[in-house]
Amino acid sequence: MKTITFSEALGEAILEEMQRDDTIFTYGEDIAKQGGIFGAYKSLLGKFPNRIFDTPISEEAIYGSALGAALVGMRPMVEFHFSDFLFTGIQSITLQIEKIRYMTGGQGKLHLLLRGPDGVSNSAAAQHSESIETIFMHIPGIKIIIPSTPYDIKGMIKTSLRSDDPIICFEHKSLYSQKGEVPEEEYLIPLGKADIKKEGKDITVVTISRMVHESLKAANELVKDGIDLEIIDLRTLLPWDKETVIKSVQKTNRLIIAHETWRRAGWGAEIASTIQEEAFDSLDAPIIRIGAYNVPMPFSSVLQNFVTPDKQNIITAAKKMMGEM
Amino acid sequence: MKTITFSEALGEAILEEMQRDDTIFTYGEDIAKQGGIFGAYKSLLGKFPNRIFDTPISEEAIYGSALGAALVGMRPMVEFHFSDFLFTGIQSITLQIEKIRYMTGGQGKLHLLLRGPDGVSNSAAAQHSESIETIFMHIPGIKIIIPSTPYDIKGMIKTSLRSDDPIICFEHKSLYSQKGEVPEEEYLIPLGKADIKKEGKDITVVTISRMVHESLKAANELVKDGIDLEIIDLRTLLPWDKETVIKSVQKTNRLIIAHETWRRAGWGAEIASTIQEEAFDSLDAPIIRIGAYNVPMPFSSVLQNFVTPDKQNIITAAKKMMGEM
Amino acid sequence: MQKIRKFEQAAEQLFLEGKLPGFIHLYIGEEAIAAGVMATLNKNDYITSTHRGHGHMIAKGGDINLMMAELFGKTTGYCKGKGGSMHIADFSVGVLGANGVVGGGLPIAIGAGLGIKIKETSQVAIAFFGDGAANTGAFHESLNFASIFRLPVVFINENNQYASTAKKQETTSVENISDRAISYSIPGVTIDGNNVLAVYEAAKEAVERARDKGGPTLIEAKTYRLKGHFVGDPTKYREQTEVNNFWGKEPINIFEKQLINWEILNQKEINNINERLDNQILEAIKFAENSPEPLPEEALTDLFVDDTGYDY
Amino acid sequence: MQKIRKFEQAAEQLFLEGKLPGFIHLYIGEEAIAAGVMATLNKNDYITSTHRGHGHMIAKGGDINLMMAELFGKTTGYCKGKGGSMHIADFSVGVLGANGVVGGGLPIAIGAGLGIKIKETSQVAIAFFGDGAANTGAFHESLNFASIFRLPVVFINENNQYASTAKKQETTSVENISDRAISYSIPGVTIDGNNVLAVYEAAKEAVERARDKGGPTLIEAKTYRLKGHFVGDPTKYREQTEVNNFWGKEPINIFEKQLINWEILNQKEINNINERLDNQILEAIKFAENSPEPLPEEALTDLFVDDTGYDY
Ligand SMILES: Cc1ncc(C[n+]2csc(CCOP(=O)(O)OP(=O)(O)O)c2C)c(N)n1
Ligand SMILES: Cc1ncc(C[n+]2csc(CCOP(=O)(O)OP(=O)(O)O)c2C)c(N)n1
Ligand SMILES: [Mg+2]
Ligand SMILES: [Mg+2]
Repeated sequence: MKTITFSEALGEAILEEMQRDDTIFTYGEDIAKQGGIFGAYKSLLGKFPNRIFDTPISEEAIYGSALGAALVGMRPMVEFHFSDFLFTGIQSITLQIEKIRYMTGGQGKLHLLLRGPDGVSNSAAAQHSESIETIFMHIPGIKIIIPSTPYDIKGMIKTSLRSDDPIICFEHKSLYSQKGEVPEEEYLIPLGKADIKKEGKDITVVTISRMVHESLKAANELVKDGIDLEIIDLRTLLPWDKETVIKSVQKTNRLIIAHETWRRAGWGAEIASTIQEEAFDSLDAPIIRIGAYNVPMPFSSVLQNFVTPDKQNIITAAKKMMGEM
Repeated sequence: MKTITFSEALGEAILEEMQRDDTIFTYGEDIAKQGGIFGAYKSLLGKFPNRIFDTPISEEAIYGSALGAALVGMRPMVEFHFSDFLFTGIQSITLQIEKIRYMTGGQGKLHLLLRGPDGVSNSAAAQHSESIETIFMHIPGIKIIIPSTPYDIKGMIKTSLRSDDPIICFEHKSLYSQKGEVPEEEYLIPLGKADIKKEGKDITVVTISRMVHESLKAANELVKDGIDLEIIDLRTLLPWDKETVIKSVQKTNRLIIAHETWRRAGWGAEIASTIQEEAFDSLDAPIIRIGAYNVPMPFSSVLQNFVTPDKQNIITAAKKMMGEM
Repeated sequence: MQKIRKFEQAAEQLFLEGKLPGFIHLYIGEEAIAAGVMATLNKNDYITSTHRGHGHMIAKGGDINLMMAELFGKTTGYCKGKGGSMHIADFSVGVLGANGVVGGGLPIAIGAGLGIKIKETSQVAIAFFGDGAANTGAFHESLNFASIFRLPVVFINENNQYASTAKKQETTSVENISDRAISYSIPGVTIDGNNVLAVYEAAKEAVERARDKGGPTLIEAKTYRLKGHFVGDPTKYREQTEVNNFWGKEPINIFEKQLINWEILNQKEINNINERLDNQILEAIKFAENSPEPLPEEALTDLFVDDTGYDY
Repeated sequence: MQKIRKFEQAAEQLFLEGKLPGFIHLYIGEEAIAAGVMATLNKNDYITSTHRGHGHMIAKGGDINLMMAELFGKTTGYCKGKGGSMHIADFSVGVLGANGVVGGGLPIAIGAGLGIKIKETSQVAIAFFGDGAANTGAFHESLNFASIFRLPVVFINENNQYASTAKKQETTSVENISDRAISYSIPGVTIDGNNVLAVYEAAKEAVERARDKGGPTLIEAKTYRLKGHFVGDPTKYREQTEVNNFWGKEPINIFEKQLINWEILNQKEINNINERLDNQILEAIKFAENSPEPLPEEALTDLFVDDTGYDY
């Protein structure tokens, strides 16, 4: 085992897979010259000059070209710079990448990976802070991974670069510099499998990304209140691991879903609705969803912190759920 | 009262408001010369030559220009042609229209209306059949209206053209030719108020658009099974009328949510989650959500009909809910 | 060309008889473009097509039985009934899909070009798109992108003078769409799109340049959409005299006359070809009509290669 | 110009001291463009700005106290702390917003132009955008749209030779961005963006044309981004010698020398101006520092004019 950052783990995954498979190539804005805004491309600096390059600011062309390249047999990996800018080229994803295999009756394999940073960080304000994974959960046709640790990102990116389906990966900005243990030897993490980051008996918390860490902090603090959280990191949002969640809820009889994206019509609603449908009788209390207030992300850190959920929201929800407030 | 089509009612609303307020103007693709694909602009043919015109196929410019025009004091109404093509210009909506008032601390009034057809109809296939209202429910900053009858569209479009907030209106393709009663005299319908299209005591059905009519058909057929549906047409999806829904659920103790858009992470999940949070103890059974299968819309009518929800799904769900299946 | 024409006439008739669902956009009058361009390509070259894509498919070597079955929404169709007219594709002959999104094929074509460049094969990718599509953001981004990376892509603008109800000059701020090549420092040329030989010559030059790593070319082929935007279009936005005038310039008749003049074919041979084609079309219709409808549950396949855990 | 420079220097320093959150993109070296263009406008004319927008605000008559307070995220700021550097706006002086989306302001500007045209006033709308933005779909769609409707819009391309880490020629397939005007049949001109008088002349001509219903113009103002893309940018993608070279061509020094040569101002007067400006900046910082932080709950206001029934 070694201890490396999330960025480094991501870089290792990309490097190893590019060495293994020369159909993989990667491009986007501002990635080649400085090693990527968040350092993920540092390990590639100087390597594969034809297989890593910067593009014009042309998101519709960038995302759409990934589809074309996949159709001719390549495995493109595209960085979307900031998840917000998915919107400037999103037709290439929602109308093309997500539909073409189905529309053509299963012709072709869309082995392509879109990845990049999302989430709230340091007063980046409304156009640079969004988490929009829910959109891709709603519109069918692309798988979604959202790893929260160096170990997970490395194993899941490697798996994704070998998948024959299109995948989008969201990496929370605050995670890149976080450290964690990663094995020396090669490993892969299968998509669609949640990871129980902490076992517990009182309340199941279903979460991803930065909120996994907030949940762990909350769990720590709740010990002194005698509340024992079970924290499930979905890791793959589509398809999400329903079995693991249901099993946990059958044990704890209580469910909190915590995500950073807007609470209203966020993916937490999908989990909540599904669980009340399929495990109605296991629930001792209403499912609580935690998400951002339904406003664009404000600039001031006072406002940003108010709008963005964190461990405190989980603590409050857990206490309320256990009847302690 | 007169009996006119949904298209005609829409046309009347536009005509009356454009006559009343000369800051209203309207543009889009293929609207001016033939009276609009679905006839909504027929009543405007020859009138207001400077205030109704066709544009190039440039959706990002079209939607974004509505914002600019609103900021200089006009009231633009833009047709988005097919809801699918919102994606080719969606950054102008999600990153600009939905955010600019908030980001600027409340400067300006964004009196603009985006409207157009959505939904499944006649084998239009995957790129011409979507309902994507959920995206706008999730991302804060635009109000959503989805009227289901000539009476509602007229009254709500008129209100919308007087509103100071940005509004998006989805009109299901199958509704345009449907007829209904509309008063001779002027009327307005407030946004945010649901309409109980049918009272009933056994199950509350929350729905919109084409599915209102499917729900009414289902209610008719369920009479013989002794099941009495209460059908709530939300009409405004954002903000949605929570009070009316909760009151109904407190009476019926059962809730079905029926929409045409994809079931997974569709807005039905938001309603279901909210109701189980706020009226947990009123629920005698798990809330059932009805929506399309989670695939792109296929072409063949056999496949399309299978994927698209209709009255039969509601009948089946209602019977299951009442323990009859 | 004639095969395309006859396919389209059959499709039109079948649609008007109520046998075909959905939208059908006919390529009648524009056949010389697909025919001329495709004659310069190999089977392993790629194209991206448009909502008006039957002609591209046929010229690139698509099977009209499978096409017709798809128009009928049958399970034997190219897309097993999932795509229909606007989404026909045959990746095996290099057709990376018709496209219901105006401009939607352009980014895909440059992606194919990017893949070719990195694989270092000598293939090319062709993007077909309409005059209306030349006003989309996708057009601009794709041409700039292709130029910057000198991709082996040829952009074929089918300027049929209308974007549904809109006349080209009402929505397009440049006289010749090929003039926009200047914005990307690539060659741009306008040709008579109703002259199949002119199309062939221009496409050949561009395709060779692309194969020789000379980068992209923008070709504007001027033509005319002889039919409505889609079958059933009331077409109130143009005069019938204009349409009649262009029927006098339609490509097949012109080319037939040339072939006869140059004594390459005689009228009898042409009649034989026509007869053979008529039979092929009848065969295709029979194939389609006799094919089974898909089973409802087939709607829940073909989304992913691996759909383990996916909830439909 | 000098006011912009001093504001930017202060912002840079405050950021490096850790007093300002978020991203700051400095306009240092590009001041002549905002100053030259804005000198041709009236207060009721409109502009749309970019992520590098402080200069535009100041030149259009924005209040630096409110700007500085916004950079600090204070409740007295232009956006009550909700926007920050990248979203500063003052609709009352015609600034329809900075924009964090590259190319995002272009469609807004043509919309302002459309509104003006329909209202039949003689206002104009100016869209500022960078060289990188000239490769976005929004650029193409907006210029075509403005040309087709002959909108009173002037497009000012601030070609500072970089789009964050990318050199202009690596991502932009045309020598002069103004050459792209041909694609829209509008006048296009490239000028020295470091020469405030040249900017003024070109802008004046274009603005007058726009007011006279002569339609849009594309002006490319060549300049250089003397600082990193944002404050804190390690700037590994260019040589320091290149930067030093351009410091020798920066606009303020050039213009000051001209003013002295032409005896319009003497050094003492210049010193007085500088002193006055320094004081204003100090005032602005003091205003900002002494202003209160927003209350957390204020996050739940300003989304809609009427938020009845809306669940935050
Ligand atoms: C992005 C998008 N916007 C609008 C439409 C609706 N639409 C379908 S075809 C068409 C006109 C296309 O014109 P052109 O590109 O010239 O192709 P043509 O139909 O003439 O072959 C329009 C507006 C669409 N399909 N996609
Ligand atoms: C649509 C979009 N894509 C990417 C970015 C990230 N980004 C911010 S500024 C910038 C470079 C912009 O270059 P240019 O237009 O030349 O403006 P400059 O910064 O040089 O003033 C990029 C890529 C963005 N903000 N928006
Ligand atoms: Mg056309
Ligand atoms: Mg620049």
